[in-house]
Amino acid sequence: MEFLLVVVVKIVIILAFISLGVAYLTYLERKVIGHMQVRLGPMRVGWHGLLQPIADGLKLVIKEDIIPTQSDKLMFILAPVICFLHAFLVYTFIPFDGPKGFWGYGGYISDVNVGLLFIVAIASVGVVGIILGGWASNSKYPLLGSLRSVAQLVSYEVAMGLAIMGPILLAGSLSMVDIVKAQEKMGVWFFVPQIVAFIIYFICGVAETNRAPFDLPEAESELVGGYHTEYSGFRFALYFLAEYANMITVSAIAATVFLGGWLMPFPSILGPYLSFIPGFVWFALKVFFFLFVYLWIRATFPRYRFDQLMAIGWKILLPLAIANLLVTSFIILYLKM
Amino acid sequence: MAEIIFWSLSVIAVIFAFMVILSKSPVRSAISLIGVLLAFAGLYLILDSEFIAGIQILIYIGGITVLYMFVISMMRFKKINIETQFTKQWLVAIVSALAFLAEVVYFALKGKEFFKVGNHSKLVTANGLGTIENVGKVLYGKYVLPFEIATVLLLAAIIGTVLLAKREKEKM
Amino acid sequence: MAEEKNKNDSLEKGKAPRKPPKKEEVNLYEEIKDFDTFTKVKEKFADIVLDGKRIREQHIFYIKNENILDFFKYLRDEEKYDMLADLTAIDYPDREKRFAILYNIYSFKKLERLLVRMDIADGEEVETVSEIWPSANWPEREVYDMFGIKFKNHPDLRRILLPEDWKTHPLRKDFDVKNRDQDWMERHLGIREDVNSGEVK
Amino acid sequence: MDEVKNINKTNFAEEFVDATEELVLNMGPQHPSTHGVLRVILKLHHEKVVDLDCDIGYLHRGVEKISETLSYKLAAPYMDRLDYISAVSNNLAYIETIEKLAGVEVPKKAQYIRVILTELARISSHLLWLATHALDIGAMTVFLYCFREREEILNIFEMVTGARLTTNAFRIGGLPQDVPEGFEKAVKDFCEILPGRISEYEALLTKNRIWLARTKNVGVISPEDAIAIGLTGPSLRGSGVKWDLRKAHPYESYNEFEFDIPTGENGDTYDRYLVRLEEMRQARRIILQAIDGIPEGDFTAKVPKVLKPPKGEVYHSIEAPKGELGFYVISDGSTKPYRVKIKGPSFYNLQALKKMCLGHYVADVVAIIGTLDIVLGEIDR
Repeated sequence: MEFLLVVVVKIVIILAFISLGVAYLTYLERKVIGHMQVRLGPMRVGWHGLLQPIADGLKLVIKEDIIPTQSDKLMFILAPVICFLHAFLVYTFIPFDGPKGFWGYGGYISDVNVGLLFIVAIASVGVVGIILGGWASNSKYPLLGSLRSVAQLVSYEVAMGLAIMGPILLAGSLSMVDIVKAQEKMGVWFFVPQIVAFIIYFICGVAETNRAPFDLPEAESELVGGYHTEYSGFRFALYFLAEYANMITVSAIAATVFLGGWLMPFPSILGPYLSFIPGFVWFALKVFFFLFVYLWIRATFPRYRFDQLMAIGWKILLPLAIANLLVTSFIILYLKM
Repeated sequence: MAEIIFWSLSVIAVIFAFMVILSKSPVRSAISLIGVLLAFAGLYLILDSEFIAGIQILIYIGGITVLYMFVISMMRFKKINIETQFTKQWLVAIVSALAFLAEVVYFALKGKEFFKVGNHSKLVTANGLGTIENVGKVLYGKYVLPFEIATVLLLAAIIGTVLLAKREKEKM
Repeated sequence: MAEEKNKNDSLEKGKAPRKPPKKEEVNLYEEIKDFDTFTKVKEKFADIVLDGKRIREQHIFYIKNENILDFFKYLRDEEKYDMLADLTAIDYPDREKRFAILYNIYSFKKLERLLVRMDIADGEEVETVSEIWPSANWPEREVYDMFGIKFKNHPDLRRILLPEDWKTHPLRKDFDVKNRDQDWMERHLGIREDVNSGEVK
Repeated sequence: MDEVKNINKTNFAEEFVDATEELVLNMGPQHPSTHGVLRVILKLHHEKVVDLDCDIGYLHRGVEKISETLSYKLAAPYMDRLDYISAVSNNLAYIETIEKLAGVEVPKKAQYIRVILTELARISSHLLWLATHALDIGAMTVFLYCFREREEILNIFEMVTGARLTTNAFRIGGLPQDVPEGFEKAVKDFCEILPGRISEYEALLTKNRIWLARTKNVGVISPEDAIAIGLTGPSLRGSGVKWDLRKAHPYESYNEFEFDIPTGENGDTYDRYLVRLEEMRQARRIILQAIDGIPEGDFTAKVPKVLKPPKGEVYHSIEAPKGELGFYVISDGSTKPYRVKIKGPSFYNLQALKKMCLGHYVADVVAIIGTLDIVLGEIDR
């Protein structure tokens, strides 16, 4: 019974934390990009606009909920829910802290022996919500957006999956916790031996979350809003939250698989001084780093065209990922022999 | 506990399966299919086959069903007209469905005599039928030849599709 | 009105600026002298080219609406007037030939601009020059839209600025607010306007 | 084009659309990247453009008709509203046409200040173009950087004319008043910061792989085609035609300044981008020469209060930021023009859209609309 209680409490804490994190990620985005563009970003609601995300959320909730008359209503309602659900379901498998973290209760909701596979699998179901939304709107811009989106996500999923195979081979496990432990044991984070996979993974991750410069499914200058053009009010908010939750997911996986999750950097040097800092702080810092890179990229780069995006995915990233996988497995085989 | 989950998942799977056939909109059918596949993934999980469950979701939902939906949304049907069929296909369908049902009932009652489950129980109990190690060992050990043949078949299919698509493009 | 009043005021105050020279007497139109193209064209297309004038260093040819395609082809190919910079029409309701069409062509080789003016009657059709200069496509549509002049063989003669089901031609001199397309306004905007009082119903 | 016509009538939802064949997509008049109220009807095969039709006229205000009812002087402010991004250039073109018609000599000092203001307007227009063009392609930071510099120019306009956007900066015969104190310093300060800022944009774009991929070989138009379709301005120079009205037919005092005409080679979007960037630098060069050489003298010529130009007709054009902006004015000897025809560069440049877009992707349509630098106020008049 205690086990169940602990799990429920953890779910509540993590859900609350992630929801807040997603909301404040929008704030972070506006602030960071604002300062990069020599302006201030939100300043009015609260101190330095700190309450802006809450105001935005409230606004979206009380907005009129429009369902286009020609749409497939049930599917139209279902689509953002699917997207949102799968974006948040993934956090079940992400270790925010080690097994001893969270005051001994374990810094994760569950540690499955194929955790990483589940994360990738569940994330891939989120696509259904996007294509469903585009289709159910019964409008052309959303349709084009959703078709683009599916083509993009399916193609980059392949390269992404192959890229994380490298660290999996090194760790010998698909469990997220085991992967971090393997990095601890090895004494070096996996982004060093797997630098190619790391770069491929992050590029694919940016593409997977439909962010600049791969934000084609929602390229506002071409497709107005892409698959969520017809959505308004809270349904739009669900899509929005799902996108930002996915950003955090991708960053969290990158932090776990390549940057040693909750581990402290340079434990031999810093260990004696910084051991009081709990693991999830390190984890949060690493996630924050990736999120910052996301925003940085968005402020810097123009957008790719669709065919160019596909060419990068299939012609550059995929062969590179396969080559990386082959080389890694040969080296491991050699070392084992 | 496991029994309750098993039965509820089975019922969900059957309900969704009916919805796949009965719904008028192809997209709704596809969504129902996702429900069926998810229920199956759950069934795999209670068999301690996490890997198979994950693959089920990744390949069948994330890959194949999404492709179905891709094609369906490309063809924008207004509504599929439910017209009286004159081909009498429903007769054949009912007959074959009844035959299949009879088969299932028969094996459910007498199945144990044909498939000796006991022989495989070692695998199930040891560390799960569907763990990565076991799947890998079986796939690259005992069944390596069929596996390789299947991959060649798939490769041939891919090449064939590309060729067909390309020829059509040239015609344009 | 306001200006006339101002003028009167300043006259009364006795501070009137020196009277402007009588502008009516100034004739801006000069005869063309030493313009190679004109002499050639005059020779070759004697039946089309009626006259040529020079105004503020700018040459204007006056032509008849006959066989103009050959004339323009000659200008483009032999005289290298390779761009049609503008095409428009002018409405003179009192004249016998009501409209004038003005072609504004430019030569990149000679850095020279040429205006060609052609008078046509109401209802008379004009051969399109969009075959010779593709840039004439839209201006011809605009002239059709604004003046109701039809262009023969135009690839796509539709209204361009006004709605497709609009009826009147607003740049004609006899068009004003009172005879705009009331039906259209009612159908599309739901406004019924009383023409005389200006009341909106 | 029949399909295009029909899309007004058919209801998309009831129509059986097989997206694997052709899809008619209506872009605008309310669309984030049609730069105003342009409506483009695209026929797509997958995402490739098979056919295209522009529907314009949503901003038609009848400026030509209005100016027939106003006196020569009163019509001038209307012309600011054509290309509202570089109102000064419009004003200059109209005023110069009337001056040419009435035979007014403008004093040198006024000419120099006119040159400074129009070149500032050119920079401001190009900045806004770069901002929106980059935003269309997805580079949102350049957008805000460009607006920062444009703000400086608008401040200068405000200082001289009292208005920021539709300035009505000039009068027939010269300027409404002498430039205020501090004008020279403000202009010089701006010229000081401009080159650094331009290289800032270039750092973000010029060698950026994505920018190159999106603009190179997109919307290519050969010089012959460009001339035939009536392209003018930077869009024409991007194709390699070295033609600038400021050099070909110098007006104001442009023959007294040294500047180069940048041209492109391939006639693609990237070349037009480079041409416009270089034009900003050249405009700065002209401004610096002019501001140092403002002669002493009157800021306006003597013009009668009631202007009655002699009977006649005049076409005069200037090199506006977007191309050849011309006015054709007929006078019947009265106080009002008999006919005013505005030759806006955007109207002709937009015609090239179809030629440049066919065979490209939807995303390129956006880039090409951006590279043509159109303003709907000028197209619809």
